[in-house]
Amino acid sequence: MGWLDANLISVLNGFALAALLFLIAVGLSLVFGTMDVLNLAHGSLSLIGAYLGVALVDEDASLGVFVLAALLAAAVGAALGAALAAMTSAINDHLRQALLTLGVALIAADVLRELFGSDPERVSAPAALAGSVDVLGRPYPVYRLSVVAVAVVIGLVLYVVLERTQAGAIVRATVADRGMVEAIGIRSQVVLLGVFGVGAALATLGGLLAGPVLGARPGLDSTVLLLALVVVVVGGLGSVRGALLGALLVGQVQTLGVSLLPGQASYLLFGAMALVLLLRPRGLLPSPYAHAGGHA
Amino acid sequence: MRRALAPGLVGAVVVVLVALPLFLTPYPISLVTRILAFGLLVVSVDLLTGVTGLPSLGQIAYFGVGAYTAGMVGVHVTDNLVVQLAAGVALAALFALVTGAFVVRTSGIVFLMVTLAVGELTHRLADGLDAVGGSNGLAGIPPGTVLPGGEPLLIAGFVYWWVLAVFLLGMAVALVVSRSPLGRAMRGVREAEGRLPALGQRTYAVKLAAFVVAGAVAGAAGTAWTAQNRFVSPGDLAFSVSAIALLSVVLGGAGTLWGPLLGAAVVIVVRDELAAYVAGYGELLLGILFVVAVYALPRGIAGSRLRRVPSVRPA
Amino acid sequence: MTALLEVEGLTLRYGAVTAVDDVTLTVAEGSRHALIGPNGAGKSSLFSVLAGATRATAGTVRFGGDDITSSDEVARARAGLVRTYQHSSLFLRLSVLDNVRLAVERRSGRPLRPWPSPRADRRVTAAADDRLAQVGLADRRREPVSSLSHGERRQLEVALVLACEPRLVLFDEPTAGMSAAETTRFLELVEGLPRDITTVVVEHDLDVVFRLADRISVLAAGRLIADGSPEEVRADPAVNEAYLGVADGREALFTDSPEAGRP
Amino acid sequence: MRTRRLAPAALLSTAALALAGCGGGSLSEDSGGGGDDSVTVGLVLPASGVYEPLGVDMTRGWELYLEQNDGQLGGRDVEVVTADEGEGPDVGVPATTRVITQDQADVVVGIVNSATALGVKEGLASSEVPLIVANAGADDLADGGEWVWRTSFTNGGIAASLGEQVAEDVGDEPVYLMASDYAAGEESIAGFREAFEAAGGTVAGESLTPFGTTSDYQPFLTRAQNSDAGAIYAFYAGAEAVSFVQQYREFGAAEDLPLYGPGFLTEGGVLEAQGDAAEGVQTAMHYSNLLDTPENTEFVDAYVEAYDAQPTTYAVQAYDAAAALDAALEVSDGTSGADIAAALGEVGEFSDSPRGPWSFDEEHNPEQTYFLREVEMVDGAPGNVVQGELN
Repeated sequence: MGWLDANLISVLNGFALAALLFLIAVGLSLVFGTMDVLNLAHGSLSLIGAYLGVALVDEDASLGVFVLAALLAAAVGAALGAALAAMTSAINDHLRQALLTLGVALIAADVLRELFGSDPERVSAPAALAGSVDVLGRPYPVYRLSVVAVAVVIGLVLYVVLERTQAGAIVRATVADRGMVEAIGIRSQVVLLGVFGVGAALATLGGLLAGPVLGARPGLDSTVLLLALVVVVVGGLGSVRGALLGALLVGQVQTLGVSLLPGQASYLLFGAMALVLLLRPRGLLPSPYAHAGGHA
Repeated sequence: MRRALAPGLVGAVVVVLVALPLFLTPYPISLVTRILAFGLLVVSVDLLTGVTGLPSLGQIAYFGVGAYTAGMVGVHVTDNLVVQLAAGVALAALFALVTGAFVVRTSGIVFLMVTLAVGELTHRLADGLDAVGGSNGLAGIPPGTVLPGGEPLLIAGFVYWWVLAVFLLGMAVALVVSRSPLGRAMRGVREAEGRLPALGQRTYAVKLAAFVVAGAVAGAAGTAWTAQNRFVSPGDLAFSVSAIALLSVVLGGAGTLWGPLLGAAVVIVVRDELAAYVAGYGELLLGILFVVAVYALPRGIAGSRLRRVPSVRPA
Repeated sequence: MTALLEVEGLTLRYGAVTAVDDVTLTVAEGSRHALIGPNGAGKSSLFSVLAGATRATAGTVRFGGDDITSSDEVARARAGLVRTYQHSSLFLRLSVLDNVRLAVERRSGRPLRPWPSPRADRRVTAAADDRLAQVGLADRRREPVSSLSHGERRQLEVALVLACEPRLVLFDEPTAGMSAAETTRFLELVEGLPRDITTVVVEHDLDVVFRLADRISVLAAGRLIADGSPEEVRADPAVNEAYLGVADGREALFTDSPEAGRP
Repeated sequence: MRTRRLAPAALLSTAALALAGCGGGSLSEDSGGGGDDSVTVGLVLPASGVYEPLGVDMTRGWELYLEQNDGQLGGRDVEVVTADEGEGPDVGVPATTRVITQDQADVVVGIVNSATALGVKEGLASSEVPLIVANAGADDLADGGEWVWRTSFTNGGIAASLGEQVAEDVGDEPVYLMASDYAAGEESIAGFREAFEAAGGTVAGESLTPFGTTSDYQPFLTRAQNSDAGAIYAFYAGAEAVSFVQQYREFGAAEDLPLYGPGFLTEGGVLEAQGDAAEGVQTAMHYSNLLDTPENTEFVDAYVEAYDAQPTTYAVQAYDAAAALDAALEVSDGTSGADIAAALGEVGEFSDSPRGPWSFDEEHNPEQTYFLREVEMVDGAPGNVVQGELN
């Protein structure tokens, strides 16, 4: 069997992982870019999404039920995002934001453990997308292929909204210079609330969509948070394209990289991140609008 | 500005600390021992984060090098704690020099993430290296002695005194450095990194020097940890420990050295002691503590006598 | 009089934009030199290249006879070519005294010594206090910089620069944002500098320029269009035209807004 | 300013005074309890972190035994002090230190994590407090030393029990080995490999998969599929086991590579979460709640009645730890740690354990029967149906 045949499935799977990582991480990146808030409760938002999947989607759920659950997850995420925006709005210092949002994350973790128990839970894919199809002569889960499609659609929508609409222009301007946007009479608080809401909604939605792949369990929140941080920092904070590139890179490192260098698997992720950051401290594709992302 | 704590007060605190084993039973004394070792790690994080303005999630790596070195020296070479301390500090400082040469080229969030990577890679290395016990940790470390051929320290109070000595030494180094020209330059980096070159000062040198000093202090903390537990495991190097250490700094009041120390004490007492009364909810308590602290203690436990400076963004 | 700073054929391009175009000029030792020009003339770019913050695309810079074209900011500062900042860039949460001590230590102490030394520290403190007295901030020495007024911060900038024992100081729009009283005090301060310190001022306020300078270089569209004594420059028709494009230039020269001039 | 500067001293001295209320001092040898006729047991089990589900099961097993024996062990009153073992030694070691110094426990029972168990081993020995390990499986944890006894298993032991069976099942085909990349995984692979190769089996390849990132096993499953293996042997537990078995099914490995492994792969809550994805997985374990013996039926009934849940192997290990302590205290001269440790050496066989008869071997590990179990749907839910004995 040729190298390509042997590894193509890993490459494909890398895209599926990248799709999930992108959905979860892009909100973290936008919130940092616009609000200058490093939200360490971002992973908890995703875990809440996953547990919503546990509660709402059972084994033979129809696609409709799954979509409804996804919409509900997004709505819950938006509400939680707004709450987080309100909590962090008065706090400018990154370290105190970290203290606050990590505190929230610790509380959320224990609340979720009370509600759903500490056993790992499986989130079912909708019946229509369960099972596998043959890709290159090997079975591949249909659900993972659908996740890629969903991520592409959401990514395109985000891109169009940010680059081609008035609202997007305001968000971009806020990334570049918050003071200036206020000066021209736009209440940046509203923009920030909106961005935090959307970012959090994407995180919960991503969490729910990731459910059938990653499951739902205590501790998944910090795993996801770390991965999302790696994705956005590698990609470049505050940029949608950066988050996408970061997700693609991390996805491939975790599948193709692991498959090529199995002995070094444990070191690949952080090794890759350290390397990228030492060569390009602002990430691979820093936001063209963002101020220097370096300050704490 | 930051005036020295009154010498009399420092003296009184030291006397109380030295006298503790006379009236505390073994368990509380082991708790204070743990607070001192962890506190010294937190002080090293504060040297970078609070004093130099470089938020670090990686001091656990140098703590780990110190802890594992002390353990390996204990198992294979000598049970002498002074030798273990010297070896641990030397290797930790060396490791800090080698890694710092790359790491200190960054700052801000990127520094945070690069140090996180260093910490995690060290953690995984400890987990994978069978020579240091792998994921089961390094066990079988003999009780240490202070003088060559002396009695091994088995009793909690004596172990405490050794850890206290290491702690006071580390704390003295941190205080001395923070009051030296280097300390002033470190605060200069924190306040306006871009301004120093115009004064003819390379910030790289300042940051690297700070990084090595902080690494050495973290290494000392690691040897103290090993002296107490006589066991090191990769779990001691986990990301969560780094995060808690960094947040102890914020909780205590970054840049003050003694504030973060109190932060560390509060965190350990809340997570390990109060949590014993509500088993399994230690992290919940910690979370509540963090959230409340952000609003109730906007400048950390240490407070701050400075007027709040409006944060100025670099243009 | 000998030349301290010699700029030859200096050019700075950003892609297709030429910010500084083949500038050649000389700053004499001990002179009070000013660099002026209308909006977008390239003053800030030239300043940035001279300070070593930006690398020139072409040309050479010599300082005290040495080629410093490829020296960075740190090396230039150590050689005695020191700049101020347009927006105060000070160590806000450090005391006024500590700000100056940072500079003194770099110059005459051991800036990375990791332990205090009472004798050396006393010497550094005394030198720093001298600088503070020189700029009139002696009574604020214990205050954090964040509690100083705008004008006081500019005074402190000067103290910092002096502590570097410069041979040449580059002032970047030093009076921008100052009240009239603050400007007056500041001008007295600069005028009081010893003559062995050469100064180059980039400034919008022409009243300031004509009061301070004994020699003026005028930039327009990146090129040097005039270079001479204040009288010569004032009379130069090319300068008036460059500033205005109309007959009477003086009005516009005075109403220039300080902010708009930056690229 | 004055008051603020005093804050640290004030805090410290208050703390010191408060703690001083405990009296004593810590400059003398501490012999640890043992004075009276009642026994203090330090029960150290995870109440937080990834091992919490095991902690819940084990606490139940322990409490059930005590309840069935009126709160007495060996005819003596038992005081149980609990401590949260947490996820790793960073929490577990200090927790254990507390129960032996502060609470003066005469014996420590529990410990899920091997690193934690190894971390407390020395301290317990120097305090002369015996440790009854009710889960941690590190091979050399119990080595016949005076103070460590184990009622659970060794990683290598369980793995080895499968060797001959798998060799027989696969015939000429080799087996691909996979395990989580930490000590237990390595021990498990080593134990299996030795027994399997001794029985004539060959190994196609081996992958140690990293911890705690995405739990994505596709690259490794693909390697196994691309090899010439006829079966997979895998060591996973907890959430990793859930993801692994699910992906084993999704990526089609289940179609032609039968899956074998130690029973943690399909135990308790893990099996519930895996659902029908686990069907057909064959595991080795020293217990199954579906074991058809009178002792087990009685135990399961009592357990279900008390907790409305099926017992797991973890619960039985803790139940048997209580039984072992019961038997030891029955023959013990006193209640000091040394007395209990000596008595543990004289307890003989436990004939009415839910897992079947077992006894301590000379290394103080359980000498017990391992069962081959296969996941089948029983009354609509997956269960570990016992296929036979391994040995």
